Amino acid sequence: MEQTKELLVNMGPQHPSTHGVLRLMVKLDGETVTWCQPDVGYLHRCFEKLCESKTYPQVIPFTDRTDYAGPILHEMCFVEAAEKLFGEAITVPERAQYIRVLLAELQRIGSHLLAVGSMAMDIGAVTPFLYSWRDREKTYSLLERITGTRMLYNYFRIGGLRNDLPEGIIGSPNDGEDKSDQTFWGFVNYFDNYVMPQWDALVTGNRIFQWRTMGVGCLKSEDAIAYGASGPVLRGSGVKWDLRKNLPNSIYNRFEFDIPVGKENGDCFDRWLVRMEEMRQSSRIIKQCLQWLAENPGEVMGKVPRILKPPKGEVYHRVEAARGEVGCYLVSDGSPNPYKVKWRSPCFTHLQLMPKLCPGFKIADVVAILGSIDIVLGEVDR
Amino acid sequence: MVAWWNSLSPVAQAWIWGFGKATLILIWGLLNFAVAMMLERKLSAWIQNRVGPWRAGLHGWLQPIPDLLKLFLKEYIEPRNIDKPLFVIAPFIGFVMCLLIWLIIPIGPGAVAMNLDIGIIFIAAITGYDVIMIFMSGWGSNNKYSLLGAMRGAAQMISYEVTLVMSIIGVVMMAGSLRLSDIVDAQAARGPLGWYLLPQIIGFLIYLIASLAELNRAPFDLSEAESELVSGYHTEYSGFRWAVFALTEYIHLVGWSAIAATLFLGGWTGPTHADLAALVGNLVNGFGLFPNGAGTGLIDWANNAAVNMGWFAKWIWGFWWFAFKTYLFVFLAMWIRWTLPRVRIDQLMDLGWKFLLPVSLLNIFLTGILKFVATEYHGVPVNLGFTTLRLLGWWTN
Amino acid sequence: MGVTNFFGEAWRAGKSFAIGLNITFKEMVFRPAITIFYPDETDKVPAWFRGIPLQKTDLLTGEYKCTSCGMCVEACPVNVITLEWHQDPTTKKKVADRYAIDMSRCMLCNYCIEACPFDSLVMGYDYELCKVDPENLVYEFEDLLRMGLKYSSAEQAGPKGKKNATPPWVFHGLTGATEEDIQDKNGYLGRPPLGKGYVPELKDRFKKPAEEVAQTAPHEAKTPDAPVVTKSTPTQTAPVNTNPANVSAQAGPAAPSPAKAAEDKTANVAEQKPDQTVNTEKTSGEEAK
Amino acid sequence: MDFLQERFPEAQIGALVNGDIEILVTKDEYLNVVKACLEAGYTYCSVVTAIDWKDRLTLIASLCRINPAEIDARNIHVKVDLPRTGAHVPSIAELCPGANFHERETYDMYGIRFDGHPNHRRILLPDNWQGGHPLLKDFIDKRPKRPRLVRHRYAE
Repeated sequence: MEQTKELLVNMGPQHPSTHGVLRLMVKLDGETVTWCQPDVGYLHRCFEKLCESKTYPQVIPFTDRTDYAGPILHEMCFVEAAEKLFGEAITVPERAQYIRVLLAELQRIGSHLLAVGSMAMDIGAVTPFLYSWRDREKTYSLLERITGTRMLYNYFRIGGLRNDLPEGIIGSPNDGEDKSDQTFWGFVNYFDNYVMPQWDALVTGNRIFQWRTMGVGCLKSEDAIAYGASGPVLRGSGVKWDLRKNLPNSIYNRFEFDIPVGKENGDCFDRWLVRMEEMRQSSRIIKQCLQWLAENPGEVMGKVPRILKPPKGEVYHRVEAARGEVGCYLVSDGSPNPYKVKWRSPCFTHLQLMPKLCPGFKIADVVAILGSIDIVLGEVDR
Repeated sequence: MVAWWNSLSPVAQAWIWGFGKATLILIWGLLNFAVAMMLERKLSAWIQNRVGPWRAGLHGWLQPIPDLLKLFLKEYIEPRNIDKPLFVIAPFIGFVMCLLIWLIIPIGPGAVAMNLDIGIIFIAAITGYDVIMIFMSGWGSNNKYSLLGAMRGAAQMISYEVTLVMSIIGVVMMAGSLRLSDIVDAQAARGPLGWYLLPQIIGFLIYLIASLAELNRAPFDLSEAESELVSGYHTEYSGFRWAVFALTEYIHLVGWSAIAATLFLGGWTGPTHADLAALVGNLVNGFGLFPNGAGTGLIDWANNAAVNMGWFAKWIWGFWWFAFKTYLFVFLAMWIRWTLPRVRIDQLMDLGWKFLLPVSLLNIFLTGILKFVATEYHGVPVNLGFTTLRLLGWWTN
Repeated sequence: MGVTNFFGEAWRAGKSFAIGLNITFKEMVFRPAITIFYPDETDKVPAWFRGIPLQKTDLLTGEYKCTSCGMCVEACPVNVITLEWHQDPTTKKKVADRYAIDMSRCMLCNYCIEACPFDSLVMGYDYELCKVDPENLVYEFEDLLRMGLKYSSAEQAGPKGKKNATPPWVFHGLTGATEEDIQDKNGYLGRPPLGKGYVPELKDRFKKPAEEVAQTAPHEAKTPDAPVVTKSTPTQTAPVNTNPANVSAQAGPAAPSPAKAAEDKTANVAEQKPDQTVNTEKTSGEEAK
Repeated sequence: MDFLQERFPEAQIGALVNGDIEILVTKDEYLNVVKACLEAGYTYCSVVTAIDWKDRLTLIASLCRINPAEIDARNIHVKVDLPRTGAHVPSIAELCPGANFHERETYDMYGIRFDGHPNHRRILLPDNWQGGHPLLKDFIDKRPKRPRLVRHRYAE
């Protein structure tokens, strides 16, 4: 007797739009997805076990390698968690805090540009992807001038920063596009006046893009909370929750910025809009940082002992990274090596949403949904 | 030579002539492939602030030659459990069909390989084989992505063929013939404003969208959507078989652009050097405001040249205008491809069946009504509505 | 999509496509390509760029700065630095037998540079570190010194040999060393390590007369024979450097001859003995602080 | 926290260095404590993990309240002491779907079984992994190590 069977398709580990080595097992009824299950671990390198055999400063370069698209924010999480363990023993100079926030927000712009660019490419628009990389390279050039490397910075230190900003990198507020890869002001002006309007007109306003993303991958706000979503995914579902406001780490409580939220039943387009608006807010924070930094020179490294031995204790520190809440559960037993490091990565948690979001949509929407929750496999697999 | 040719039997003449034309078409197709592929790569590069291929030849413009050489030398990879006859034949079916389009396209005054009186029907007929190519390759590959791509391709091409033919019917009604050279002649008689682009603007837009879908080009490249189905129906192809798919795609693109140029932009018709000289003469004369010797002489020379123009010069001009218009459409297709995202399969079907088909039917009705009005009230005193019609080229006198 | 929305949607879509096409057209026509033709021209690296870690030479004395203290080995998170040493029986100082950096594992984190108390390591600008043979990614001490010549400076250590006032990660600037200077002409690749008295073969323009050395470094407690060290060691090591024994097929013409190499090595050690003591006295002054 | 103190008087309640609340409960009460937290609005599961103290394992379920008006929001870390081998606790993945992957990871890394978990498999390591649970302190990696690179020319 003839019967119809569901088609089980393995998307990945080698697939153009799984953003790395993610395997999505998808059951299809025609083109419609009936079941979806992610399979992760292809990039697993036991980062947490590795950290247990390293000293505290030695862990910092490894935190870069978790989320390689936004490493500064992950460094920030670990460094601040370690500083929390030390308590009063280590104070971070104010200038170092400002530079940390400055770099973190620049990194957020770069990371979101990657996210929106790759989401546009998943939906089929190749050109915006290359524009996003063009502009993201400028953030990398700036970070390279400060830290010495384009991608894996190892720049934050427990108690401060490795070095101060180089001469002339802040620039003047009149810097235009010609200096966008040399000065912060140049980049911010270029970004506000050229990049964002271009994105709005080229992709956000495009009707095909809206057809593809509106009403796709809807996530109710209570579901988003229950499934542990954070960052743009949570805010895209209409929950006004941003750890920079609700649990301010570093000196985020000194800055003026808004938290964009989507609608109650947020779809891919809401998440897209949240990312777009967050980039604008990041540029706002950068401007405030630049004004402060131009006026206040000073030390960037506090007094720290030569061998870092935090007192016994546990800490769970959370930072709003580009993709959501990055948490570091750090346990110290008084030795120079951390007793335990647990890395709570947002993308790992967000992948739980795939079985929830995908069924009922077409296979083309799976990649759109995956693009809208923006995973980085280095962070998922750790 | 002529004597030798006349001494041959008519059957031999037909064979030699046909063979020569086929060779020319093949060469022309391959040439178009090279140009269109380079144009695609360079255009995408310029749009994306890159430089594109740069090493082979001046600024990389000879890149297709090493590319094709490389593809010739590459290994043919065959997955296990493929349906081998289908897998092997599929690319070549498409290749033959995309070359067949060139049979009926007039590329100059009288320069057409086969002046079929059912030209447009012929095009619609051979387009049907593309579905077979896609489905054979997708089914034969023994790959789920290929199968999905083939399903999508079949559904998409079958639905858009209907729309495509419907959008052309308006042109056919206006020209009164299915023969492409007749359509070109009809447009030539009406002059540039009367080319069917403006009178048939609805039909033209629908043709544009539907031919993009028919060609599997972005934003309708669903059957090879590289972000969902790895490469769609040609996922498992490699080496020269894959190259034949690429050849098919680009020759098809140029072929459809040529049809568009023929149907809507007047084909090979266009101003010649005589017309240009007359224009310059008129400018010098100030359009009769201050006639002088130089201007009048130029106009006289132009009139002379127009009358005495040889067939070779006519062909050169015809070919130039034909190629120019064709590549205008090629450029348009590429420009659209590198700007827009891809639609989804259900949206594609909605667009085809629920929007384009009704609108193209509406276009047929509209064309019929306007044509009736234009013939019935021929010679009626001109009022505002008729002026509009005249401006739009409905009223030829 | 109702009938009322039918043409409205078409209009909106068409308008948005026109806007998009306008943008891509403007990008195509008015904005130049940002491509860097990579193998022909390379992107400029900033002053603090972190390429391969290298060993510096003090161009004033011509000796390498490394004292094989092992701080970089401790600091390295991925254990790429191999340091084998033995204690000199007479001076009780560490003498390096082998110092190598395995660049196949190095993640360029800069910790070794920061850990170095003698400002001996530097992050070079070289970032094209691919090798056909992964073995060649192990950079021996001689390779590091040779490549580090470009980044070495003629500055002296501060009073009592303490480390420089500038933080170690601040870049000291390029010397005039050219590509020609740092080429592996003498076949350092794969050579057994040399003792502390080793002096890389300096070009004349890096050398300074002995008097100048004494003048510019008055604070340094030098033995009277210190100038002799500087002068005699190049002549001493010169035959070693030009000897093609043990040279790889890649680096030099001759095939390795173990017997000759062994002979050479013993001769080298025997010759170096007296000078080495002098030399280590100097470094002991440095380390005493 | 007051509501936990009232309902579970035996539980030890403390605070982490940064001010987060930790509550150490017995295995039997674990599910009740989590339910109480969920009822109190702590519906967001930040993380589930464990610590290997060499004599015992401590399971940590970290819950958070998403309240946009709240500044300085603190987590509640529900902790359970478990034996090092054969530990099993009730799963909270049905109550709080966000704990699903984290519980799988905890099983993967520490060998704690979660009763009633909807998809109780390894997640980061391969399904056929036989080498044990890596984050236990006595884990020995039996896989061959990558040899150090040596230049053969040098060895001559």
